[in-house]
Amino acid sequence: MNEDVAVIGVGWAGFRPATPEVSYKEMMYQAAVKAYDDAGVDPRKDVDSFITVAEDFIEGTSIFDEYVPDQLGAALKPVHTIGGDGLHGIATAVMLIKTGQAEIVVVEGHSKASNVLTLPHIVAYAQDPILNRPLNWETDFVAGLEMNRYLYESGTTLEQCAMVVMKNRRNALRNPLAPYGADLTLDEAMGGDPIAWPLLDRHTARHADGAIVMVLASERRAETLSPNPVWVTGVGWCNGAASLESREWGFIPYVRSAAEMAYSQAGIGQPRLDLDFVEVDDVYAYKELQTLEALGICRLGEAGGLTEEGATEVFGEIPVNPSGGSQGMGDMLDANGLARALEVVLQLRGEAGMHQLEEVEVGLAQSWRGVPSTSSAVAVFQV
Amino acid sequence: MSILGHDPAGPAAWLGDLPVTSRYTFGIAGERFFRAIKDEGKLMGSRCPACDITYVPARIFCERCLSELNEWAEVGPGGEVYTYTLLFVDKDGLALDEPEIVAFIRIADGGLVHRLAGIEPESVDIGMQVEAVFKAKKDREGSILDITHFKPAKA
Amino acid sequence: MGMRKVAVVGAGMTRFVRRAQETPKELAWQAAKMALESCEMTLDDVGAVCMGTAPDSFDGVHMKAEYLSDGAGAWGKPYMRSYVGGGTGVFAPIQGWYHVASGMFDVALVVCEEKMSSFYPHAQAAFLTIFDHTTERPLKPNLLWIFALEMNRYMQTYGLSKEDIARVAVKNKRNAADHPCALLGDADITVEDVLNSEMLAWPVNRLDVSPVSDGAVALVLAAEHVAKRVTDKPVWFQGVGWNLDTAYWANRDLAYPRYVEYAARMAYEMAGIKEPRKEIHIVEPYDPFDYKECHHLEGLLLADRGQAPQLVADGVTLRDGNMPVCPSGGLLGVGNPIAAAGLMKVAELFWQLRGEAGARQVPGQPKRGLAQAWGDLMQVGTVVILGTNP
Amino acid sequence: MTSKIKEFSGTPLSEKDFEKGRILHRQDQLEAWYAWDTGVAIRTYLAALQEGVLLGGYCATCRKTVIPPRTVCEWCFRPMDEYVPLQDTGVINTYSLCYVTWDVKRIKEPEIPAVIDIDGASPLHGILHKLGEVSPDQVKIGMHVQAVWKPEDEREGAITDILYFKPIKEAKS
Repeated sequence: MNEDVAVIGVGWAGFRPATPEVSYKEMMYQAAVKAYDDAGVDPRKDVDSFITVAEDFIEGTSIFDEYVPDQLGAALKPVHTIGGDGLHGIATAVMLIKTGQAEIVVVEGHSKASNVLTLPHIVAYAQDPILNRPLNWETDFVAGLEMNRYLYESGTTLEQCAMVVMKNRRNALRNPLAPYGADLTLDEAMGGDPIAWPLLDRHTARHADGAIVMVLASERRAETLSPNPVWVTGVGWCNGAASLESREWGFIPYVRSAAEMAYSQAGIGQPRLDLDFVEVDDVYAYKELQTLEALGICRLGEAGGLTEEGATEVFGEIPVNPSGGSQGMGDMLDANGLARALEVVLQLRGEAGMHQLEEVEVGLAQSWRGVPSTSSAVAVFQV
Repeated sequence: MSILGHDPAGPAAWLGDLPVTSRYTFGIAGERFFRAIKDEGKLMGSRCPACDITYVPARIFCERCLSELNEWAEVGPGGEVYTYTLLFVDKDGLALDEPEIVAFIRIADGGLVHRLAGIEPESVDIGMQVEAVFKAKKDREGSILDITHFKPAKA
Repeated sequence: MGMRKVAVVGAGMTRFVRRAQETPKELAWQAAKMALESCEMTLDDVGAVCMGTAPDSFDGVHMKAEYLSDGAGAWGKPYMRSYVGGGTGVFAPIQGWYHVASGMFDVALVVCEEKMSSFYPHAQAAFLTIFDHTTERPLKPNLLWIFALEMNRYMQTYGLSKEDIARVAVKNKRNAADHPCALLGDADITVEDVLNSEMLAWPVNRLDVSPVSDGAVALVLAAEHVAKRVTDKPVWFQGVGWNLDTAYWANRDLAYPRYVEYAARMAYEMAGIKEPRKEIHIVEPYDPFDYKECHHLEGLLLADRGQAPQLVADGVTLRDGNMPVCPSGGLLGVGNPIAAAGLMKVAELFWQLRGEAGARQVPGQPKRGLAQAWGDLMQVGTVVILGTNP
Repeated sequence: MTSKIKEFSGTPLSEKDFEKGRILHRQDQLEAWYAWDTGVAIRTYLAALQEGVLLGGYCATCRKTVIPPRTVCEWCFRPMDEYVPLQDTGVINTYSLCYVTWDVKRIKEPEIPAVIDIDGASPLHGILHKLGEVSPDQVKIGMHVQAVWKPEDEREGAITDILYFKPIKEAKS
């Protein structure tokens, strides 16, 4: 690799079920101005390139890219959109810096999910228009199919999925950014209505609004600008089968591939030992378990047990989603990866406050783009 | 007035839509696959000899090696319930009258996502054999809905 | 800085048609397969896949890159979609470039696809929603408005006539008559034909506009050590640039695309180009409307402000002129499946610089070419400079 | 390699192929509705429109008055200072005579969209709107125009509270 890359500034705004007092532009600005202050950079002078992650139908605008530059200080600068998760944005920033053509790159992701009135209809438009969409189903059926096969193959139980919900929402109680903190009993976490059985409504994260901006820099600039750079030592991303008809249902090989790519860059041979904590996708509670297995933190079928034993608690052997994850912080759509990464950065800097983990040096963030996609990204951060 | 403040008399939110109306062709493979359903009540797969995979529904390319697939053959109409779910909600977030049994039915190396009927939800098992139930030929129009559902296969 | 060198080693494209039978996935596959076969590579050789495709409204699929991924060859591979509206087709190869130049991958497959006919009854309606949802969309604007407004401002500022500009459409549609994939090639078209075509939105007539189309284009990009192994004639990335102006488009000068200039300057600097008019031998600027070619030549600093139409009139930009512009036939002639059309321009440079453009070949063994695209709310410039020397 | 390739893929269809059922196809429609938060600046802009005022924003660093107002200046990235009521008159920066609606229906009498540089805003700072009470052949770039507002009780805090802009009859001197 040509050049090491670090996160030198982070900023955020929102992280609430709704943010009615600000427009999406104003929310992005709030996050951006905070990130630039944190990094000590002036976007008009110092930043070489800007990246945002967004999807048109979520924004309600065709070519949302248009509306990105102004509130990021990016007008008349190199800006582009990635139709991906925030961690794809991080990976893009890393690549740009490693070319040697850019030294400081900004990544932005946001969610105004509260503004989207018909989200399930929009998500359904991601289904294959010929093979799947005529059946007229709410797209969570894809998660139901996947979850059922995963439980079948791995022996994971519904109770273990409920424990993920309990853990993450309890973690959220100690995270001031998380709006969905709660102290649930097992009965409560097992109760409520099914959406796509075995997937329960309570095992599905609620949405949240928010914006996150990160400033990344080359080694040379990071060392002069930042007292506490967090190094991005590995990034990986991968797609699986696009169609429902040709994918594996119990296992998520694209998460494994994305992780292997990141691990090989970061020199991680034994993820469970080498990583101090992880922040992973948990928009559906079972995904946390399925993902931990795909990340190689444990073998197939072991993640439920680890959760039951408390190994993934903040005080456990390998804390998982100490932030509260999407269950606790809210599903922020394509900003989810940046929300996970934000927690990793704050933890590694020792700035996580009430939920600060002790002696952490290496953390991982992972994201998935939601149903019906098979797109995942992974980033490893280190101090 | 300073731009730190706003005039509360203005609308807090602006309501609008993103109008998209679409017309989709079925494609080179889809045309042939769905004509076989419509005209002959047959399910077709296509095989990649290099990757040793039979795709169902048939497609014209192998997603693993991008080869063109020319070996088409009839598959099914039976398959195995590889996984299933009970869907309780519609796209407006409302409860369905009856939960729908949605299954991925594995056929050759692919399969179809479709509904199961003629069986109680609690009797469905992963691994059970099912078969496609087609509409009457005169009612078929070339659609995934030409299959009304899958039902348990006769032993 | 010891940057990794990146070359284009293969290219493929579908015909550009008004309505394709193929699904978007199938179009992407056809182009990707052809590109790989053109350099005798297989999908196993590909490290990452980059997708360029414009609004989801066209193909009518939310997160359409995810839907397109298998056709593009992304099964089990690192895969991302870049998106800068109409500028996407020239951005996607930039995305491919940084995948390889970063050292992260040795080979990247770049695929651009658009199936505009899926937006039915008419793809143009998709453009209503590019405007600001609160302050502009209630006026029911359409795409023609912004082009017509910009074209009128451009003509007024420099005292240009419609005839001056119609010559661009004539040149490009004539050039396209030699392109085997072209939708609107016409060897016999005249300026009168353009001026007499149906008035859409003054000053824009039907033949001033490129056609709505379906199609896909793909390129194979490789790092130096791979490129030299797979071909005797790699075509090298010499410079890339991109730039996005403010979204407040009614708060800036519409007569001059300074974002194109900034993108061009970024690319020229990287390529070490001091005198672009002398050092660039072929230009493929973005020409969705005929005046845009002129506008962009000026933004690219290849013509003085307001003077690009004179270059056309003088024959400088003909295929055998001193500075051939859109020898492919451009969007006006080959067709405009948005992202695919932009990548077609980069593919044209690849073929031209290798001397493989057949009836379209520019004489004199060109050594360096520039492709540019434009998009969003008259706001994005994307520039790629390719050459025969690394 | 185009010169080496003889056959290109891509299968063209005609509209007749659909009409006559020679080709399988399916239609669908996206149900996508939003309630976009207007936020600080645009909410105030809309409130002002309801009052019959075009509201700008002033950046003291750039000494620029822009419209619509925004909370941050995109050029200096400093917070904007204050709202500034502008005139409801302006100068045509550019215009078109458009014979096609947004959904591609042909119309006989053209719509006349224009960018109108608003009086009181910095040079080349305008808004998109339409022109009215003017015959298409009379419209000129540089023409001075004024907003024609909806009656006060029909305004709702929207850009459409202005019906259109019409030419100002210059007093004969």
